[in-house]
Amino acid sequence: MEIEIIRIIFLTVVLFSIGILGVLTRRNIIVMIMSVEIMLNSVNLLFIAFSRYFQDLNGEVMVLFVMAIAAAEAAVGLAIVIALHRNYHSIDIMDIKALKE
Amino acid sequence: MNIPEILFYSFTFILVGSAFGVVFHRNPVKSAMFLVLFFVGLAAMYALLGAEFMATLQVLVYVGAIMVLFLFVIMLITVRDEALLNMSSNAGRTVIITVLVLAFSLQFWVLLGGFMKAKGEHVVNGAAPYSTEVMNYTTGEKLLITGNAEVISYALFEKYLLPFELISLVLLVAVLGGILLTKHKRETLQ
Amino acid sequence: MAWYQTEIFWVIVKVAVILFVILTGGAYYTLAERRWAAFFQMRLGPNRAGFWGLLQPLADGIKFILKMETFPRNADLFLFMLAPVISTVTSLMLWGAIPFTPIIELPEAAQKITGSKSFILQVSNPNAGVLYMFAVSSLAVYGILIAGWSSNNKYSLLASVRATAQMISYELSLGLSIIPIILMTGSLDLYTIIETQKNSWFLFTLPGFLAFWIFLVSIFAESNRMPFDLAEAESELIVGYHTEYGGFKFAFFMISEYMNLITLSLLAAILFLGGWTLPDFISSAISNVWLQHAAGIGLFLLKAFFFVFLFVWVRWSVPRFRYDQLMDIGWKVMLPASLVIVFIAGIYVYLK
Amino acid sequence: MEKTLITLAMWLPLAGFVLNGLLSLRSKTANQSLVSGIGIAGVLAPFAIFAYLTFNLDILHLTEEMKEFVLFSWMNTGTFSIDFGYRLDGLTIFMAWIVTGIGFLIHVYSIGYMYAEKKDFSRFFAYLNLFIFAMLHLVMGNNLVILFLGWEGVGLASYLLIGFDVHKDSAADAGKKAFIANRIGDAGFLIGMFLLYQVTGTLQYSGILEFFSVHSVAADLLNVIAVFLFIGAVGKSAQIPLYVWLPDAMAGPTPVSALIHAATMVTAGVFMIARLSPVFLGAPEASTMIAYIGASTALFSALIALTQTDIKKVLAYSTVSQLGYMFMAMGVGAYGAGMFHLMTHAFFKALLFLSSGAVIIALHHEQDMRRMGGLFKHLKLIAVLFWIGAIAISGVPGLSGFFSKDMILEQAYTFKNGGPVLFGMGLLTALLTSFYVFRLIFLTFHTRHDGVADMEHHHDDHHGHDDHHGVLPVSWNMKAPLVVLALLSIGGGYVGLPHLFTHETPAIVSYFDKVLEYSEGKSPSEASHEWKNHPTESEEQVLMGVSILVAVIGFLIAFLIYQKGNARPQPDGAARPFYQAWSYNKFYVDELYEFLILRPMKKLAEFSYKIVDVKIIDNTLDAIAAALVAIGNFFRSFQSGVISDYALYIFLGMSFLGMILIGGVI
Repeated sequence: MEIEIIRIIFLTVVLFSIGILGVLTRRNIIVMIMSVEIMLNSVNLLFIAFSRYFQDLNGEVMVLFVMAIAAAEAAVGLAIVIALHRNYHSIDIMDIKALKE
Repeated sequence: MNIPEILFYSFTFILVGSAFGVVFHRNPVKSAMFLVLFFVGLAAMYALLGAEFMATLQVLVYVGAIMVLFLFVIMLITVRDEALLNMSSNAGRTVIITVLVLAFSLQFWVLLGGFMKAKGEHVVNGAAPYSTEVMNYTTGEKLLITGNAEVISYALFEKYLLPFELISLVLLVAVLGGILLTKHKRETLQ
Repeated sequence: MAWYQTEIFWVIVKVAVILFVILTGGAYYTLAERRWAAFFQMRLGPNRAGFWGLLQPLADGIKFILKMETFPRNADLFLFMLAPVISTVTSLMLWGAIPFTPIIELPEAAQKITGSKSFILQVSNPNAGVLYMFAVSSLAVYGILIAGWSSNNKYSLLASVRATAQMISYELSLGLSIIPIILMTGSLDLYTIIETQKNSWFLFTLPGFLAFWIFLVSIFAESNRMPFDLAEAESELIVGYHTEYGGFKFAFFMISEYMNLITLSLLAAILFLGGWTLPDFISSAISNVWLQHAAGIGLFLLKAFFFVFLFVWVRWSVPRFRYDQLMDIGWKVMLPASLVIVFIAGIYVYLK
Repeated sequence: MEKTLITLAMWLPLAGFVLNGLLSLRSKTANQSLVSGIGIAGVLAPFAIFAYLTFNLDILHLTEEMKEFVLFSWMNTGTFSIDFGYRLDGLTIFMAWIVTGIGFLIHVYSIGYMYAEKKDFSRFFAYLNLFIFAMLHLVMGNNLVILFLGWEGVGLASYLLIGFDVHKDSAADAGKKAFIANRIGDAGFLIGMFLLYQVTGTLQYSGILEFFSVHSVAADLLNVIAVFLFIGAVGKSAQIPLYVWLPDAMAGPTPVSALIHAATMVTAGVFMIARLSPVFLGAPEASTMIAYIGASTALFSALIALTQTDIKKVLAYSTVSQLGYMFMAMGVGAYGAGMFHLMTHAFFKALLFLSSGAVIIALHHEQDMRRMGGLFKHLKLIAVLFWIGAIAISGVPGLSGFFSKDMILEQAYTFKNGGPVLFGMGLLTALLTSFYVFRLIFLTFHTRHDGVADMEHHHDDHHGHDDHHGVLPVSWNMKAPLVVLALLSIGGGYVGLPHLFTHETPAIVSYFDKVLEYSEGKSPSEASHEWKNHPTESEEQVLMGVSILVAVIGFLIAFLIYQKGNARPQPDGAARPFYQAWSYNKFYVDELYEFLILRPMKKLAEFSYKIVDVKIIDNTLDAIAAALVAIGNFFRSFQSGVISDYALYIFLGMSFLGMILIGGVI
């Protein structure tokens, strides 16, 4: 049951980059939020890997906190999406430009 | 190739593939399904690394709760809304950003490539359990605790008690925020 | 070491046995429900196929297989097919962690053949068994959600949304109703939980007794059974999220539902009624170890069978709730009540 | 104990202000006894406390630690820090006596006066208490910043009280005029304060005094500081050229004129000079200038007072004139004489003002002396008191004014830089003072012209159904303070019996020499010793004789013209000989100011509006704005409102940081 840590690091880098790609290229807000979740989880994976590597459970506790925060983030984020959809009748990021004003 | 490596690479394949699915699939529901697959694969990866408790929690929290919420919202909002199914940026922008992101990840390859060149030295041992010494407050004797969930719970309720409580507060606020944001303001007739 | 002495071989054997048992059990549960329903309604029920209608499930199965597979227009075919699979697979996965028997010391001869000293009818013992059960059962939501969405049918979608919301809501109180047991046991391991109840079922402790009723109501809601079968309210939503499903796809939903019921019955027996443990005064009366095991396992199945019967009994005795009532009960009664019970359990454990 | 008492004394008037202010908000017709009770308590309590302190402490022998105490640290910015604290020494207790004592008498008087005026009672008393609060801080503070705080506070109270009758435009305008004239002075005062801080590095009195007792500063520098500080005093104490606000300030109620514009606030400049005596004593040229400006003011305003017909205006110019005396005394280094005159002037001028107020009330708010006359038979007590005040101010021997004025004239005579000139101006002023004050008395009380009958006739014409015919009675609470002030006017001078009588330094002079001693054994008298000649005894006798003589001459002229000759002042529009016209029209100073200052200012304002603002500044700003808009438009293209773009910027920044990191590692 031994895996080289460098491979896990590279895996997390790839996953994180894919997440960034999703956030930057997609126009659907929900998919953007999902991409953010990918980014968060790639970091979680890194936490777990190093936690196991150093035999130090602080990393795992941190993952627990990240999960809780992610849950809160998802709840609020999706609530915002629903509110946006109600007001703009769209969840296309290109249609929601109130920041410009 | 031993069994953990085979498992590792297959999980890696699932993770990367499903991540790409999330990002590039045009239908948000399929994206969400890929994300579910991603989370399950990640849980498997956690289990492979020896963090079984976290793997269970990953499924419980992400798959069981968060993704259901996502699917709920997607299904309620984008019911057969074909206009929404094709919502990615124009091709030029996508290419530019892809190049940028590739360059970004290359940074890490360059950065990390220098370290840990030696093979088989820096390894994660999935089988090695955690252990921690705790004190039994009623008897005052010291116990050696092993096992994933136990050790984490001791850490959570002793070292990280304050953050733990604060996180619960954050969740409460998030619940209230979600309710407030989604609540319909109905015009009352006077 | 011979091939039949490897661990993997025995795991496969266990999986095969358990699969056979639960698939048959699920199938016969359908028959049993129909017979009992008839009994409650002073009818005979299916009794033509075989003695007492015992071949009826087989006939049903053949019929399901032979039926034409239909698909709704504009449905998402992949997800449409995936949904019943997810439902069934999650139901099957739940059985992997249930310990059907205690750890049995094998006699010398058997040890030589199998190559291991003890035997337990449990596919694997995950680190946190209870959490595993919950994690996997929470996956069952996807089957319903995807089925409703991919059917391209308003009623299906509504039903699946209803069912999902209901399951998520009651998962909370279900999870909280188990916390008193975890507090009293100090472990998430199902085997340990059973062992702890050797002389006193958790049903007969104060927090356990209180939590049991929460648990009972919650499993009815979890499994979308009467009086909480809002997802299938025929008068409102045709037959719910699997309206568009026919043939073998429907059979998958059907069987997964009944397998879920059996799983929950077993879980109830494990968590509150002591599983296969025998109290000391009984085990001391039985001298033979094998007889002891047989008695324990038999008792365990009997306890589970009681819940299996209870599901049907309640179904034909209690009317359906309205949806808002369902949500009110879930969030305003069950959740606060279970929180209070967790508190009581904390005090109980502290005082003990 | 003392600290608590002093703090209490300082803040009780504010409590009175707040209470009465709240009452005035609630209703305009608050319970009068309650309001006046609060108002009087707000000034009587500090008076009692200061009296207690005076009799229980040896004020003259307090150590430096006991003199000053700090309530709290007020502002603290780097090396500059100001504490909020008070100082108790001979000078401050002297001023506190005058402020609270006369303030108390005038409060009592105000009850009757304001009752007759039927104005909103509580607002008036609130303002009066605010004034007492500010004045006490001006006097008692332990540093110049608190003095400035009080300085501005009394300015505010003065503004509010001058414009007390908010319905009259003239009152409001007079208030504004006073405020603006004071601002000019304050600017100078602030500059003086800054310079002083530059020199001494502190604004605390103890620090300043200690600094000057140790260091000697170049006279040039001190001259500049003294001049700037004196500009402040010019504004506050109505000296040339900023005196114009004080006569207009008579638009306020008469008790206010008595308290603020005669007895206390306007003497703040004198007090400030005494307080900062080391600065002024180290600046002989500036002091000379002060003396000449004081003398000129005294003479100039006395000339104006000769022909005024408004009873309060005469007294106002008289006040300016007497303040000129005080500054003349300060300028020649006679600090004791100046403070002495401050005290006696407070007594008799308050008496004169309050008496005139009683006359005004009795005559239904008639202030014009041309409508008065023969009032003696109607207002016997008031007339007698008025006579006492007049004798006191004109310098007839035996009453307080004689002693202080004679001391100032003698000191001025001995001044080396043109002492006889100063003396001559002072003497002429004394003659004029005697003349106009007796003119006032004859016109008001004694001529055969019957003011009352005239007034009744007047009233019958215009207010047919006015119930109040004839002279209104003057209530006891107006009379009682007058009597007290009259006694003080008579007896107050005896603390400064002249050298000629006793062959000793006058008591009050030695008191202030002791109080204002700023380095070991260096009193104002000694510091200014070399500024002076030393008159022989015969010279002193001659000087005193001359000053008595001019007082009598002034009286006789007034008697001959107005009593025997029965002359009446002309109506406003009538033709006058040019010398009378000049005096009557106040030497056209207001018009001169209008021509010299206001017109150019208006022209300048017009120029800066039409040319500088519209053409230059606006166009420049428009150009800058256009440039900014262009830049903003460029950057706006980055702000698309699309979140992904913002996320891209974040990502780019992060990548940039990553590159730096890699650069650091490799």
